[in-house]
Amino acid sequence: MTDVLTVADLRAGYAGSTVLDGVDLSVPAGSFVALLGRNGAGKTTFMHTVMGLVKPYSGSVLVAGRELAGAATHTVARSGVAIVPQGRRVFAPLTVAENLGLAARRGARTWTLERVYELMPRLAERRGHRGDQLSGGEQQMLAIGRALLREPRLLLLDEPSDGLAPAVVDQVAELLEGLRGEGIAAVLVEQDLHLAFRLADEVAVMQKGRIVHRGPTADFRADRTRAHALLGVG
Amino acid sequence: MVTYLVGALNGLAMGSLLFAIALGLSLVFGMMDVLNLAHGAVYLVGAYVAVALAGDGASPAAFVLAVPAAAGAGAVLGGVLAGLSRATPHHLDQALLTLGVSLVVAELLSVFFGNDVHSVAAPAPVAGSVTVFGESYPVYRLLVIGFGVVLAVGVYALVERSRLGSLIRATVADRGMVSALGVHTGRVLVGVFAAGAGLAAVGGVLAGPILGAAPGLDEKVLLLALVVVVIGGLGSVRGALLGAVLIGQVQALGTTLLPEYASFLVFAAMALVLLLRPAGLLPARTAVHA
Amino acid sequence: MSAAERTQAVDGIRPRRTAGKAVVAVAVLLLLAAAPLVLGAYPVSTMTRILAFAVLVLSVDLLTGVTGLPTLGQAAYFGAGAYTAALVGIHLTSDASVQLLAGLVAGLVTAALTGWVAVRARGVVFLMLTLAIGESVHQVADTWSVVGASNGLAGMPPITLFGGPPLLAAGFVYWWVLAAAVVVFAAVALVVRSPYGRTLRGIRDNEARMRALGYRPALARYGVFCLAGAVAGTGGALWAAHARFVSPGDLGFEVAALALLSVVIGGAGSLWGPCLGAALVLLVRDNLSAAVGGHGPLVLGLVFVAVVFLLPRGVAGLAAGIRRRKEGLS
Amino acid sequence: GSSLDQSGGGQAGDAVKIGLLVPLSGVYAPLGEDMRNGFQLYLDQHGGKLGGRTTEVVTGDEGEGPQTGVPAAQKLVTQDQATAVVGVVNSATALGLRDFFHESKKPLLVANAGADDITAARKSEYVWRTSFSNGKVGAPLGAAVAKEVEGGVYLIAADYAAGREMVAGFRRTFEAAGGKVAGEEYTPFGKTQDFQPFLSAIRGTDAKAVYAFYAGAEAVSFVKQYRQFGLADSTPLYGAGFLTEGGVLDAQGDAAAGVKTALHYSSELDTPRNKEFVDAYRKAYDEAPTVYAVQAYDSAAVLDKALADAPGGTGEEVAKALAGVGPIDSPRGRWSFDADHDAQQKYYLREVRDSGGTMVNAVVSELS
Amino acid sequence: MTPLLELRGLTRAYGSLTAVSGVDLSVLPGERHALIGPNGAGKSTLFATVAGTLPATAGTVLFDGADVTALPEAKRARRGLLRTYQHSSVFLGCSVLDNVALAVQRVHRVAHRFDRAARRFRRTEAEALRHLESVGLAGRGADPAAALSHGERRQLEVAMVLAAEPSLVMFDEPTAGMSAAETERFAALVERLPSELTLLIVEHDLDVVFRLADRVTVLHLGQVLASGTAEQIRADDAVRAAYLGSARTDDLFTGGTP
Ligand SMILES: Nc1ncnc2c1ncn2[C@@H]1O[C@H](COP(=O)(O)OP(=O)(O)OP(=O)(O)O)[C@@H](O)[C@H]1O
Ligand SMILES: Nc1ncnc2c1ncn2[C@@H]1O[C@H](COP(=O)(O)OP(=O)(O)OP(=O)(O)O)[C@@H](O)[C@H]1O
Ligand SMILES: CC(C)C[C@H](N)C(=O)O
Ligand SMILES: [Mg+2]
Ligand SMILES: [Mg+2]
Repeated sequence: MTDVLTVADLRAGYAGSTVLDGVDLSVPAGSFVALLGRNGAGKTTFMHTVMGLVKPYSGSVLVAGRELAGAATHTVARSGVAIVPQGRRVFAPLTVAENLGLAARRGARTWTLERVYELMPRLAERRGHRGDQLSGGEQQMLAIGRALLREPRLLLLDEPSDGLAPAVVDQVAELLEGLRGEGIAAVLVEQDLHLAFRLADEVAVMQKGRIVHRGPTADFRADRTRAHALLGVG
Repeated sequence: MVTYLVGALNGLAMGSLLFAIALGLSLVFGMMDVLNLAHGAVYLVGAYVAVALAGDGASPAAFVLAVPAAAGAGAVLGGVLAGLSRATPHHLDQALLTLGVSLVVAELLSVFFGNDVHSVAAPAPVAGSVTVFGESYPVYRLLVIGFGVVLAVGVYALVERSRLGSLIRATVADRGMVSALGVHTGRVLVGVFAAGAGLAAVGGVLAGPILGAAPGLDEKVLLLALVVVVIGGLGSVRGALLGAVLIGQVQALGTTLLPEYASFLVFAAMALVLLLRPAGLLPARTAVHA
Repeated sequence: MSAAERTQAVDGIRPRRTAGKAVVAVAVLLLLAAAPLVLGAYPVSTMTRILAFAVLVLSVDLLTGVTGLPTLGQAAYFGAGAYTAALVGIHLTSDASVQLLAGLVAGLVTAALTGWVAVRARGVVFLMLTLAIGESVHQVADTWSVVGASNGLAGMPPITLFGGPPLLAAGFVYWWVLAAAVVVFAAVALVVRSPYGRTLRGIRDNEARMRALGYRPALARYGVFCLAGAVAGTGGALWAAHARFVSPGDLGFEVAALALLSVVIGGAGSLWGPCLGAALVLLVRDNLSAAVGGHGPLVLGLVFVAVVFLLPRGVAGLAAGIRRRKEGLS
Repeated sequence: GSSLDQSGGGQAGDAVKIGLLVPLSGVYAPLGEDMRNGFQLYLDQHGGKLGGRTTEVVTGDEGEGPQTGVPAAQKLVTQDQATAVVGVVNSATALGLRDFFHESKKPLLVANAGADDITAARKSEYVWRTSFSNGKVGAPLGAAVAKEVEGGVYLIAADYAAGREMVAGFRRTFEAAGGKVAGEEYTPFGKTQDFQPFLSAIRGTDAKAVYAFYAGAEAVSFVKQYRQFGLADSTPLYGAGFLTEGGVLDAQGDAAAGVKTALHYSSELDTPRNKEFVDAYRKAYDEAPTVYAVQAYDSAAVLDKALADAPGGTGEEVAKALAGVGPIDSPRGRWSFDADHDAQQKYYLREVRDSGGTMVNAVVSELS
Repeated sequence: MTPLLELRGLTRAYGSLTAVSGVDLSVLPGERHALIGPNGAGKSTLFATVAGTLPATAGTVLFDGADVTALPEAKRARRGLLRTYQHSSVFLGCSVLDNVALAVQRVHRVAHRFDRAARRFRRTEAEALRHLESVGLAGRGADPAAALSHGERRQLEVAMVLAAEPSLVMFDEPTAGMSAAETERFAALVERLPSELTLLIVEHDLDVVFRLADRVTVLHLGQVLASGTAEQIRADDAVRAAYLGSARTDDLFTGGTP
């Protein structure tokens, strides 16, 4: 099986400071990799660098075999990468319908507005509401819907369960499991370990801008002591 | 009484003109979040295009030709401004940048066209006056009113009702996320900027027969356009229209009623509106944040 | 660097660097003070004007850089100070310190009277309201015959100090203006570093949050507006002491705009940066224009564009960048 | 030298430096260009010498007002060591410079700025005016209009000192000659682009004529709109000459036809002296001279005489010599300084007429 | 005991949408009260209305026995009624320490002093530093708040609100975005808070809720669905249907020692 995403020796940061200090990570097609780590470890920076929102200092980002390190964000997006960003970042002045309309592609096959509304009826109810008039959880749903409409082959999910009520987290989990079934690959940054473990085929742990652990989810779950040490719990 | 009616009519004409000029500023400002202080200079470019092509007013064709020519020149300038303003996300820096460009453009214009005052004659068929309410009134100004109406309807439909409109508004709100949807935001930025500047330049042509072309006109026009935009609410087409009509009336009718206070009227009106409605009369949906 | 050390650095004052900074400050002061001894009348009078203008620029920085309120109206208070000082000079006393005080009070009072209109707004709306205030005050000066209307207020005798002889020579006037400007600079610097300065920065960054913390931002903003008015008025008095002539142009849009631009060029929020910006702007406007055949505005425009590209965070940003780079190495 | 004393030496010997302070930038720049041309033409006609000395001209940019004009003048005097300074368009600049020249003991020849005070309340032995004072430009027309117009006259001007002084000057002689004022309005200076409300107001009165003072862009707008709104046909327009002078008239074109103004010069003046001047000016600059060019030209002529009488070349000497220059044989006619150092001169009634496709200020008569 | 906070029929509508609808709620002094409910139930709106950010459409807010419904936000904060924001709302251009110091200096009544440099107000500085340490940001004091990651800003929010010396704090999803380690630190911090400090917590992390809260109120469609002790709520079927979904009882880790 080929990798959808192969990141090698990626270095990036802000205004001269280095946050990502040589990250290597690959995501096989159709599989979910959970990226875990403490606050400030560099997870979001990693996602943003892959997406082209942060320019890397050096290193390589291959998406389906194509080198995209340093490429413009829209180029990355057009190669089939979509992001559910941390903090949702829905378009505040646009209505729900407009938010989704922007992401919708002409001639979409799998993901249409109707399907998104069907999946998240709450969004349909709030169709005419502006982005900033939604509750936190509603915004999160909108952000996910927006990313799906791009019909990505690689989804970057930066804490998708952030702010979602448990029942909705379940729904999202089911939704994402469905996606995996459809062959979409994902990098999943998640603080909710229940969700992360449920979805991810593999777990990677980031500390201070480096990947310090990488392995199948089951292995990770089997060694509580090591996991706790890696995640700084306990 | 008749004086007031003519005043009101004239206010409409000036309002239409102000709308055409302020609209571009409002779009770039409200939508791209860039305070384009070179807007007045772009206007002046349009005015001088009119001087160069249709200064004598003899041929209506030349005047008509001046409109696309000015739009083109303005769009190019707008594109350049868009490119430059990407250098910095900070509002004040952008203001500094566009002001710098505006000084350079105005200075180049004065090198090419001299410092003298130029006037533009209205195209011959509409250069005359007709009697309105018993007073003679220039036909050209009546024409300007009609133009304002057409422009208002067209732009409203485009910006507030189409996907393009929501794309532009989204780009202002979060450029990064729009590009993450696969959109080349640089193009959106350049497009809006170019369109806004093109409008300003066209405004320069249309205002030519009324305001002429002279060094320093850029600042006056910029100031008025800013007032209109702020009164109307940033980034809103309807706001720009309302603001322009209001300021047109304040200038025309207000001056007729209170000539001694003519120089305070515009600012007083603005202060009053902003005190009552700090976000302007019809703020764009962009303007509010949770 | 340990946590404690890093937190110490919050004020931007690290023990090690304080000494270095003080040395630089004293050296600059000495150089400035020595200028009249070596320079001719014209350069010294140029420097005097720059100093007075820099005081105005400081007041703009207080509003724009520190509190986040971009203003185009400070020239009004600058002008109020200048006119008042000139009137005092013509009708009451040539004592410069009395004129200075009068200018300060005039700036303060004018700001207090007009500021309540402006401080309710922020951003561009604030900009436009201050512009409206500035233009209205300008209009008054331009048409009010008591202050000479558009012809300006002339006939102010040379200033005296503490009962001394009239200071006719440019150098002595310069020393007075320098001394006053240094005191104002120190006062503004203190405000910026004080808890009140922090309050103002908080308002700049997130007013809603300030309210949620129990602050009344409107009050603090009104306070700083009056303070800035007083500073601008002081600058006006210094301007008048040197020019001995005030005209409506001194409180016009151009002065206000140049002051704001100086702040942007210098780096909003820093104090010495905008002062350098003030020097740059005045030098280009006044000293370069004839040399380039009246195309001063062209040069000024190019300078503006260049600053944005070469010094993205202003002159002060350049220095900060160098400092950061050095630290990165050490 | 240091800045702690007030020095200002003379320039004995063969060469002399003259400061030319005219607007090179801003709205007054066209005037500045004309003045520079006029001054240069005189120099060129006289072998680059004034008072027999090789003259170096140092130019300063006056800009739009005292903010730029005053420092520029200070530079000419203290840095460039000019013996005298010529120019100044803006009245506030001239008034702002008065004390400086008075105290530095350097002569300032005001070649345009019109504020009455310059040669009245605030006159100085170092400040001389080769142009006009506002009140005196307005005055000569008053009696003439009172005679020509049956009925009231409406007064309108830009709301600043020059406008008010011009109107005041006009009004004084006009009312003295039995004229009746039908209304008076001052329009925001530099801010009025659309005169419709004011024109409507004029129509609302029973004015039979209008007297106006505007210059520059406002003059163009006013005169053009005066015609567009149909007033030109019913109500004759009078004004101070600046209403239709120079580039302003070119921009007004046909709209200005029939406007009558008073000024101390017109390029159409039918005198040999003027013809010769106009020809020379046209040859050098390919356009007709304006009053601004003549004022600067005459300033050079005045300096030519004064410098010849100032062997030491100090400011005091030149100032003293200025008092004795006597009448100047100028393209505008002979004129001399009066006791207040202001130009004592003839005024002409001019009317805008078409002359072979271009509009000119034809001279109708001399005004007393 | 009189409740510290009492809501009577509190209602807040956005146009035609009534986000909070006739909520009655009382919170006793020193109580740790959790507010849970599905997304869009109106929890954040309730907080904003209680804090005074949004005016109430109807109903009353009693704080410490006084009717504060008409009081502006700042005045309520001065009385000790404070809240954190669901979306971190910090002073991005200020240093991390300044963020906290802003809260402290208001309480110390020195916020408008300009006679001395801020660092000379030692008590204020020390206090601010202490609060930073308590959330684990001590090392970041000099950085601009804009340089903090999402989770770090959440921590800063907590420090800021505690530094304002509240008598009632409303935490809006404080641990959202915090990593497991930081969540643990937060929970421990809350447990260490003086017992007279009253807390109202909105939280979707039920581990945190049930660990910290004495009482739980469930909001649904703007109305109170249930209110009671943690055990009662856990057992409530209606709550389960509306909110909890499939309870996650499976163990996180399958092997190793705890
Ligand atoms: N400014 C607003 N204008 C209009 N409707 C709004 C606004 N803010 C929130 N709403 C609506 O009010 C309802 C309650 O929102 P609120 O933010 O209070 O929910 P919440 O309980 O905090 O949800 P979450 O757990 O997702 O944060 C939602 O349906 C939301 O769409
Ligand atoms: N805009 C920025 N400028 C400077 N430094 C930043 C910026 N954004 C993040 N950082 C720093 O980079 C580091 C990594 O941040 P990042 O957002 O990638 O962390 P994260 O792992 O996503 O954390 P969290 O779990 O809190 O979201 C942090 O130390 C943060 O302080
Ligand atoms: C006629 C004008 C050029 C006069 C000039 N504006 C002045 O101030 O007097
Ligand atoms: Mg993150
Ligand atoms: Mg919420």
